[in-house]
Amino acid sequence: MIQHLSLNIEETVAVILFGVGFTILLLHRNLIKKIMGMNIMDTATYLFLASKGYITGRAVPIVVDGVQEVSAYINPVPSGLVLTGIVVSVSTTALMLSLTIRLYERYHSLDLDEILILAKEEEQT
Amino acid sequence: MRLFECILLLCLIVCAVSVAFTRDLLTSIIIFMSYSLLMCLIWMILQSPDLAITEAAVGAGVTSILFFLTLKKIRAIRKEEQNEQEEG
Amino acid sequence: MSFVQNFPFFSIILAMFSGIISSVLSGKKARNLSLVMIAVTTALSAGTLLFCLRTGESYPYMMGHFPAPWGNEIRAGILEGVTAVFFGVVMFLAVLGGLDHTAEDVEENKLNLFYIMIDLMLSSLLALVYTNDLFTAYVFVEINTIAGCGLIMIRQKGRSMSAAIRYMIMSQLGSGLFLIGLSILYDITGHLLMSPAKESVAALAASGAYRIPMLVIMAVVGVGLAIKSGLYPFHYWIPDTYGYATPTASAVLSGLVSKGYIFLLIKIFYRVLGYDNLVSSQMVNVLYVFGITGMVMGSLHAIHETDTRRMTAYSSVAQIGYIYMGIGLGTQYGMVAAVFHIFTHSATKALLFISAVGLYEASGDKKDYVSLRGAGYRNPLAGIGFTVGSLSMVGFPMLSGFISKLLFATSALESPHKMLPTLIVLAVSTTLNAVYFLRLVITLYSRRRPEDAPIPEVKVRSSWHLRLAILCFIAVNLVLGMWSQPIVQAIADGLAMFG
Amino acid sequence: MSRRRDNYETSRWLRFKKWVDGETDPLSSGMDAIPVVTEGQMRERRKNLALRKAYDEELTRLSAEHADKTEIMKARGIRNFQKFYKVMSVILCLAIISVLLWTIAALPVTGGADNPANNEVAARYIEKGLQETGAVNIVTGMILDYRAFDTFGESCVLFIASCCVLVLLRLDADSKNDNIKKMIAESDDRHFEPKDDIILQKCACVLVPVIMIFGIYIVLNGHLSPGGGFSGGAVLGSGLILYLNAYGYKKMSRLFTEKVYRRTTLCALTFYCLAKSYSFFTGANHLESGIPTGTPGAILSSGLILPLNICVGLVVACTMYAFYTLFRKGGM
Repeated sequence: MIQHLSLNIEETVAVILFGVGFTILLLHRNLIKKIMGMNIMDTATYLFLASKGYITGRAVPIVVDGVQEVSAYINPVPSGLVLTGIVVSVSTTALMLSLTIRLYERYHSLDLDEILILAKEEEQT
Repeated sequence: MRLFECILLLCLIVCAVSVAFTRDLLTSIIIFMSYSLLMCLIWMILQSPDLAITEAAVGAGVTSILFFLTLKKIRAIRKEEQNEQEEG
Repeated sequence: MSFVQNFPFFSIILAMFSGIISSVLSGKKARNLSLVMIAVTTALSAGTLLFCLRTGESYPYMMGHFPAPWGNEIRAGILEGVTAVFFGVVMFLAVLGGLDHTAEDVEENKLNLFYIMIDLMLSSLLALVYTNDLFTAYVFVEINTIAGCGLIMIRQKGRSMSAAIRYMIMSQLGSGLFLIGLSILYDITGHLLMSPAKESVAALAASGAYRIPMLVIMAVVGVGLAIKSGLYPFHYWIPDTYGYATPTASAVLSGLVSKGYIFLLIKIFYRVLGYDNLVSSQMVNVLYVFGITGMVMGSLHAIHETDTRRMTAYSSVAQIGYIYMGIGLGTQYGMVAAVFHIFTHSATKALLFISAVGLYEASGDKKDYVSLRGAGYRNPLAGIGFTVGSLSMVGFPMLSGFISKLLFATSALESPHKMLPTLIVLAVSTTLNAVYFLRLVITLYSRRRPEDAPIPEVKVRSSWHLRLAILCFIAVNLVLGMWSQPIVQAIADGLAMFG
Repeated sequence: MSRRRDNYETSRWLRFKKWVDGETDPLSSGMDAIPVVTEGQMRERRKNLALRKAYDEELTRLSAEHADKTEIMKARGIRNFQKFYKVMSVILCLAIISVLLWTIAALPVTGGADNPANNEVAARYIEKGLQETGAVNIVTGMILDYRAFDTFGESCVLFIASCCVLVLLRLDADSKNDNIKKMIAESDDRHFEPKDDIILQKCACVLVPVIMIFGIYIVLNGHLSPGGGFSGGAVLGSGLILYLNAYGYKKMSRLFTEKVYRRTTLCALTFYCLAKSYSFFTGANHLESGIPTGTPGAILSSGLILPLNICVGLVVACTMYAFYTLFRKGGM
């Protein structure tokens, strides 16, 4: 297993990053850290996906000198998917950061648990 | 090349973990920015320059700017509150 | 190719286009455009449904000039048609019923943004219903999530914003898991379109290769979408989200958004992973256990609540448990029951949220039990609507809830190992439902006491759209309850086409 | 004759009746009144929270100094809870990582040419992509022609995210609410920094044109070289942001206002939507689209890809700039 993992080093790293990001997103209390965790998780998934398209010894999928052999280029599909994914991740980041600003304006805290408690108390008034 | 890649990947993990454990928000944002730049290099190695350009412009550029702005906004709010407390 | 076959594509693009146009319109115009668009979209979906019923088979529709494994594709069949029509109707009535409250809760010059979110929400739901491509599904799941978050936080109160960020965090966890499952699937099959991917998966299952990755894909995709739809252990975001949004948003979120994800999950199970593989890998049993736990625990939480909207939200947790239990039964008939319950629940829950609005109007905008006492007399139609919804949730004959419970019970009889627990949990859950819903109904129709807070003892007439929406929702419930046979038949045919 | 119950006050029936009337909660007995919290108390609580935080920080500092930190830790229940949080997070992290590692140990090796992912789909994109889409950059050809529906969805994601940010952060100047007016006055955070910084302005003078030209180059050459609408648009947006930072809102408002933003986004997205609808419609009905692909490699080639790249570039540049200004001062 270890040997296989050392061959799949990009995936291994991607998976470790995914775990780290997932945990930060789920269990860190600071909202900004949570958002960073989300970003780490997303980029880890993209690294995983992009490494699936890589083929050793082949070139960028941009046609040069009219060469159109399959054996010349790497798989272009994952790159395209990741490109789409990056846009999605920057959109959600912007949205969550603006929510964070509004919540901080209101409750003067970045701690999600604290915000939830304060919001509950505010509702009861 | 392979060794270089391994070093970069190791740096990625170090960055991600230190984002989780840094106390100061500004520091962790800067670490996160360097994480994006490392990712950009890795995508160059994986033969995807499209992704590298996008990551450099978006991940290291726009996303980091948004994080900095949020932090700045939060500090401004904090400062105002302190001023009010001193007055009151 | 007949012109009718273009209708699914037209409905998706129309919804998106009206969202884009709304960005420069005033709030009122955006509202009217949105209502017209939803009506037209529903009519188009109905056209698709009729076409599919007449030909009796589903058809793929190329998005672009390239056929199946290369280009994007959507696919329309009977089940897709029924679901799209149903989603359109519920969306229309929810928007119509909440018009006044939307205008109150949303700042005036941001009203058009609210309707942009409604439009894009509908387009993403339709795309989730029709899509035949996994990555398209991911992109539209994201649109759905962001639009849902927008709908929650558009009422800029502290509680709804904290609910929105919680919703966003949970949804991002779900999306991340879904995407990693998708990547693994792409790695071992090399396809993103559902039909070719299914062939590869079948070949892999026959040869026995990549057994571990297949198992992990099932788990990860299942858990990801379960988090997003709010299955029991992952339900923490639901009460705040449904409880503090504006009424239209509550109705849409509880009735449609979570159902869109469940529909996608069913679709992936049938079209990609293969339902037989799921049954043989014991994955369905996990969903089954989560489902029955949710059925009981959601109801227990609901009894605990004093705020009626949070109570209704917790009852959603229980009802989503029902749906996952149906999926988890592992039989064709259980799946039919689950799909039928998707319809039942979205019609009933939307009815409850919308008619509750009328009751709050009559009680000085208070939402707890004490203030609602006697509200059924003050706003009779809303009271009737809420009563019908509650009875349907409990499973009163002639209403839709009864039929879905009947379907669950009969399908449980087919699977010998799960028969006893299913029946017991159904009985327990029905009793609990009855306890908290009938309690509220009794409250609505009991006389006020002198010591209660003074609320003007006058009858309130809600605006005509609210009344119309409540009447239509009651009608939808009755139709689902009394003419269920053709719908169940259509669902069974549609599921057969899925495979 | 039944025995007379004199403990009616505590009987189950009364409790049930009370619960039906919504007065008590059956599961948590004894809570009959909701505590009322006033604005003053809210403030007090916030202050308490702040104090507690300061106290916590003090504790951490102290505990770092003293060797016997365990005793201080034990004194605070919250500390334990935080510890529990940390332990949980590490366990969860390890669990996810190990499950996924177990999975990828069974996956095909990276970089192999015979992996299942490198099948006929990728082969066709490479072999026929140039002829079918006219784009030299196969990735661009793929996302804007073969899989264009995804990409359209992606620009809708960006659009709806910018709408959400508008909802949250836009402060309207013509609002009647005094509170909002106060917020507008407060949110102009340029009070805090030096204005008209000469070094920044000179640098921007040199850099902004270069950045802009580079961004335009990336957008226009999306089908020929790496890049495309999205990355180019982000570069353009950052150029605008730099200009704004150097010269201030006043100069910027001559060039770029909210009206411009709305119109550009609307036009670009409408064009995108219509063009792609046309192409989907003709494709599905097996009609000729009639859009020439041109000679591969020329700047004016590859059919709809170039105009679509321009549209995406405009939308992205405007959205990035809009994000910046909205975060900064709640308006454009």
